[in-house]
Amino acid sequence: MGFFIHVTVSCGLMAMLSLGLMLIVRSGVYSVASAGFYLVGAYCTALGTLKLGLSPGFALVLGAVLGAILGIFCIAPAYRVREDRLLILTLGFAESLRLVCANSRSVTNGAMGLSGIPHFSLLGVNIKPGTIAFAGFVWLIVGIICLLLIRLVKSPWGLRIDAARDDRVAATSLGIQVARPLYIVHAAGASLAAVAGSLYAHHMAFVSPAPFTVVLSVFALCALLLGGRGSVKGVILGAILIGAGLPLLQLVGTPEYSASAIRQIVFGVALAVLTIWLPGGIGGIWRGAKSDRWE
Amino acid sequence: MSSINKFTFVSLSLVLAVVFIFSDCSRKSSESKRIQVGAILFETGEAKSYGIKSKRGYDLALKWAKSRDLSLIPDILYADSGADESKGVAEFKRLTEVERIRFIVGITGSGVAMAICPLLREKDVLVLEALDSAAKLTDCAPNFFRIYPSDVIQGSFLADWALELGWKRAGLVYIHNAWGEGMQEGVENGFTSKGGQILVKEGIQQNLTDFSSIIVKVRAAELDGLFLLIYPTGARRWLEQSTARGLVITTLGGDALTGTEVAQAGEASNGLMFSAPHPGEGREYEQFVEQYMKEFGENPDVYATKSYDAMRLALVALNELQSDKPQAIKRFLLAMDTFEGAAGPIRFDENGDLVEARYARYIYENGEAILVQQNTEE
Amino acid sequence: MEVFLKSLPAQIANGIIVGAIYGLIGLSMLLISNVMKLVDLLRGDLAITGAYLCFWLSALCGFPFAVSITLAVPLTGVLGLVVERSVYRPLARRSHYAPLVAALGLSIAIQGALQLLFGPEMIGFEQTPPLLPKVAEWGLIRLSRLDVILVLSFVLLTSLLHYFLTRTRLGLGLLAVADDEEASYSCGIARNKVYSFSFFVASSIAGIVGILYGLQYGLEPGAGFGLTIRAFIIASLAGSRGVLGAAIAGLALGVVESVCTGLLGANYRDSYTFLVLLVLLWIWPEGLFGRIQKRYARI
Amino acid sequence: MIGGSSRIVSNLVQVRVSRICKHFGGVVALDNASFELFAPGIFGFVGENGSGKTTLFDIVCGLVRPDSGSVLVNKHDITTWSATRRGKFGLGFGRSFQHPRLFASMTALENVLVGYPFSKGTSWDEAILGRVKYGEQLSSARDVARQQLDLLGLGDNERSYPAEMSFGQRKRLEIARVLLEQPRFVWLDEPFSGVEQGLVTRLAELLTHFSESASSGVCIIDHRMEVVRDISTRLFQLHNGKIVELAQS
Repeated sequence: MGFFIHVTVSCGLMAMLSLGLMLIVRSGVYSVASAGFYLVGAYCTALGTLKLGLSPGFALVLGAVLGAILGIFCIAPAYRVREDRLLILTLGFAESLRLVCANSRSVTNGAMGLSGIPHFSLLGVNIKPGTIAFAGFVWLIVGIICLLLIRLVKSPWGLRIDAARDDRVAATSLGIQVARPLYIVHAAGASLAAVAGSLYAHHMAFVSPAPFTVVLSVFALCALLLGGRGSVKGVILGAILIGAGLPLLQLVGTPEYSASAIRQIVFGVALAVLTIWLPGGIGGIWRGAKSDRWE
Repeated sequence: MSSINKFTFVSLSLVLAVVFIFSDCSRKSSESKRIQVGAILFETGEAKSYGIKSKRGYDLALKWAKSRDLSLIPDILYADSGADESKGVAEFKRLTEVERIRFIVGITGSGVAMAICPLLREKDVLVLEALDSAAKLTDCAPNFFRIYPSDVIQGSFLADWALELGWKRAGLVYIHNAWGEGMQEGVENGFTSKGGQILVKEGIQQNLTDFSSIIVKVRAAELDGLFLLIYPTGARRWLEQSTARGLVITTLGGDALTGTEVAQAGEASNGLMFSAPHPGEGREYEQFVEQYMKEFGENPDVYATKSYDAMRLALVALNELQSDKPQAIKRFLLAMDTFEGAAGPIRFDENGDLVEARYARYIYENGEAILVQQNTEE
Repeated sequence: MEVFLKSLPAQIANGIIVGAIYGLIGLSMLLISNVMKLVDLLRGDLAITGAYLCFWLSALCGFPFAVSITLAVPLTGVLGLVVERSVYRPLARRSHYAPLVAALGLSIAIQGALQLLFGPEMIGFEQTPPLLPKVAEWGLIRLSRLDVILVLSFVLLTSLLHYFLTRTRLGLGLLAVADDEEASYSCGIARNKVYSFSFFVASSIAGIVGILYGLQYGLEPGAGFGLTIRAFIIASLAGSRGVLGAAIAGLALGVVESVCTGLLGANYRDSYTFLVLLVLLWIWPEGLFGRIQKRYARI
Repeated sequence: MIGGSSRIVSNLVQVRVSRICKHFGGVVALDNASFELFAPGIFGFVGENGSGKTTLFDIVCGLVRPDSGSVLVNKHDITTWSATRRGKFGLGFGRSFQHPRLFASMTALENVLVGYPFSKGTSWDEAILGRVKYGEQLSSARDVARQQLDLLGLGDNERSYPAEMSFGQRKRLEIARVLLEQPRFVWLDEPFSGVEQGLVTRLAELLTHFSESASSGVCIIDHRMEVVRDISTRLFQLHNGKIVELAQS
């Protein structure tokens, strides 16, 4: 059962990452910095609980705040730089965060990592990782994020963010603020990633810089695009597909390297075929969308 | 929202859920049939050759068991961590919780093992590790045993060797992972505390392919020698690129240089020296070498030997106890007399580390690692 | 510091050699990102596949090395063409980022396939060792035959491509599509033909890069990702249409990596690039050789 | 910030542009341009291509910074104000563009809706946490937007996306977005181009009506004198960056 809980939690964390990214992408900026903020959350929790003795809940909030601040830093060049170049800068930002963690060995213990992170507890209730309660908690947070996100998207503020994304000049001429919402959205997306990272740290009880590479960010972005960037339901399904795909394929066949190669091929081709089949992403299935429109 | 699509979706997810639950239950029911042991190796990623070596060792150990007519010969369930910690943890959970395995022989990679330690403390699973050397694994968990000596010993062993060679000014290139950083600390402490100087110290990321700027740096610093504490694939690149960039320097490496990739560098590897646990001697070892030679057409390296030992020890324990109860095996391992392994005697201290660890010096000649001189250390 | 100054010329030379590979893969990416306006995550994997093809032909099928190269390069081009036809063309119309997922999927699949066919270990060309002896040596700078071949092919390919894009009809058509797709359509330039053609050329170049990379550093199934990232950085820096921009950006990237590693150490090697990129883009938002086209660029 | 400017908005009647100069590279776009407008009224700006009309509007709306000179409203200097502060939800300037700038991912109705001055849920905290139900607010806003579309003859295009509409329709859609809920000054860049002849008169009438009912200033650029002359109360001509007021006959 524990393995399936593990997979469920991984999917939940991936969902959080891609929902955060969904918010960011909605503002028109594509970012591959998720792994960086994920790392910030994870290390905040690890260092906060182990070295500073903070309570897990407080460390999580601290991580979210720090993530938000770094998120604003990350997006600072947005107005100087064209969007595809911004992509590469966000990549660099995340990678640099990882290198900082990997190289400050006196604090973060380097590649050896920090282990023995305590169980997550909230308001005195101890939520043990590896239990259904923990998976439920993760998905509860995902659910709350979804509700907030839907509410946000439907609000006038969301409408104006969409406008600013589509045409910055026209939006400005109407008196819509363009810069501040971008920062807010990015801060929110980054702190969501940080929250996910913090839960990851509790889930694994061990943190090292190794898993927070670009590949993770790219996977999160792909979960978003696969799900359809405008649809919350779709994004969650996309995250489940990406998060559970490879681990569940592990259940089939032997782990010979040929088998793991075949698994990679199956997973990769499935991804490619799905994108071609579903023009509007998974979320587009409901709308019968013929292209990747925003909802 | 078209109703057909909704229907498709709901039914699909139902089917998936059923498969989910079914696969879980079906495994549960087949539990008691045969004892299985798990192994989490490197099949992909950096240092893939370790996985191949380990499997060869395991295979030979199973053959040995069959030739001895041991009654209990388990299936080995392999898992691949690809040197990736989160993947390693997922695989550990899969092995222990889906496959219901209670005895794992081999979790390759100190980093992976470190990530699994917190889980191990809470689980009734026994791990007998063959290849991990990180010093911190000593206090990993009470149910973690390893037959590979800790880095601390190897670091000072390498440093002493360097001083013996007359090095005063040395360079150090290490890889940023649990093994590399542990070795770097050991070697640096050992070397500088005895009067040596580390003038160039470079930590590299695992995916680095272009070493030329570090090579030039080492060349410019005019060093007596260089510690090369990186993984085999990187080491092969390092050797080839040093040839191209004209770096000639006495080089001492860690046990990772045992990997076959290094020998593939051909001439460039000639003269490269490294330390690794002693390969063993005596009858057990000779028999093993002979078998290995017959089977795979080459001499076994330390990884194959250690893996062979680990699996053989596991087989002995299983047959002695006729069960895979972790606590029983733990008691057995702690209480047993010295076990004569191919790579030397095995006896555990209370931390599950080897009581006695022997390192040896090797040098590459004509693409083959040759034992230089024996050296015993406690 | 003294050591650094002494080794500086050699670090720059190293940078140029690495930069030659970066520049070429950047060129390959630039052709595609300009013409099709998409982020191609497959560039590096295609390059590596090309190199594996060459390895397969020469080491396993026994063709002479020169023949293997001449076969492998256009084969890689054809492979790129297949990818373009089957995946990118149907997806590129949707949005810039739609092909990203498919490309990631294909990238994973290609890595799996390479691992299946050639094993997970690093593979070295047997042609490498004879190319390693030195050609020239000044102080710490030491050039092997391979280095010379690398830099020469970089210069040759860059100038060929530059000539092709600015002097030939097909090349100009390609630039036209890159500049303004709809306008070029009305001028009678067949868009699809240009797509296929640019993909073929770009992938062939990628094939060459892969072979050079394989000769210099050896091959692994997963080696493509690093190349893709580099290619992406260079294409971002190069501005809207510059072949020369890409070439210079590639060299600059190589030199920055080498010199910074020499000066500050390898710990933050990947960050140097991004820092430099950030500074450069801050100064020249449109890349090294771009022009500001928008009226309201700063809003 | 916007709260501060809304005081001015309530009685914004005067816009004064004084001695604006603007160069693009070596090209002089505006050379010492000055004029003064009082709402309500319709003000025409004519001149051949490249005479600096669009640049003038861009400067007034804050999209382009002038080299020298100042823009004043009700004697307040707003030269350094951002375009956002001057916009419809701020100071009350509306602006349409020569090439319509519409929100490509939205339907016609949503495009107009963006121009609706929502009272609640326009800041992020209110949008997420505030006790606001968007349903009612949105549905009433939608009704207003629909009426506006009908007014401009776009009632049937409610659900179409900008890419599916003709140039003239897009032009009108943009005007619909600008005129929604009475901005104080409207700057329309060639509103009649691409609009069918029959509709031009209707549109002109609509603008006149708007100007009177909302007592707003409507400024119109066109390069055809005859179109603007009939409806405008004052007429300016631009030539090589210089601005001259033409006497109305």
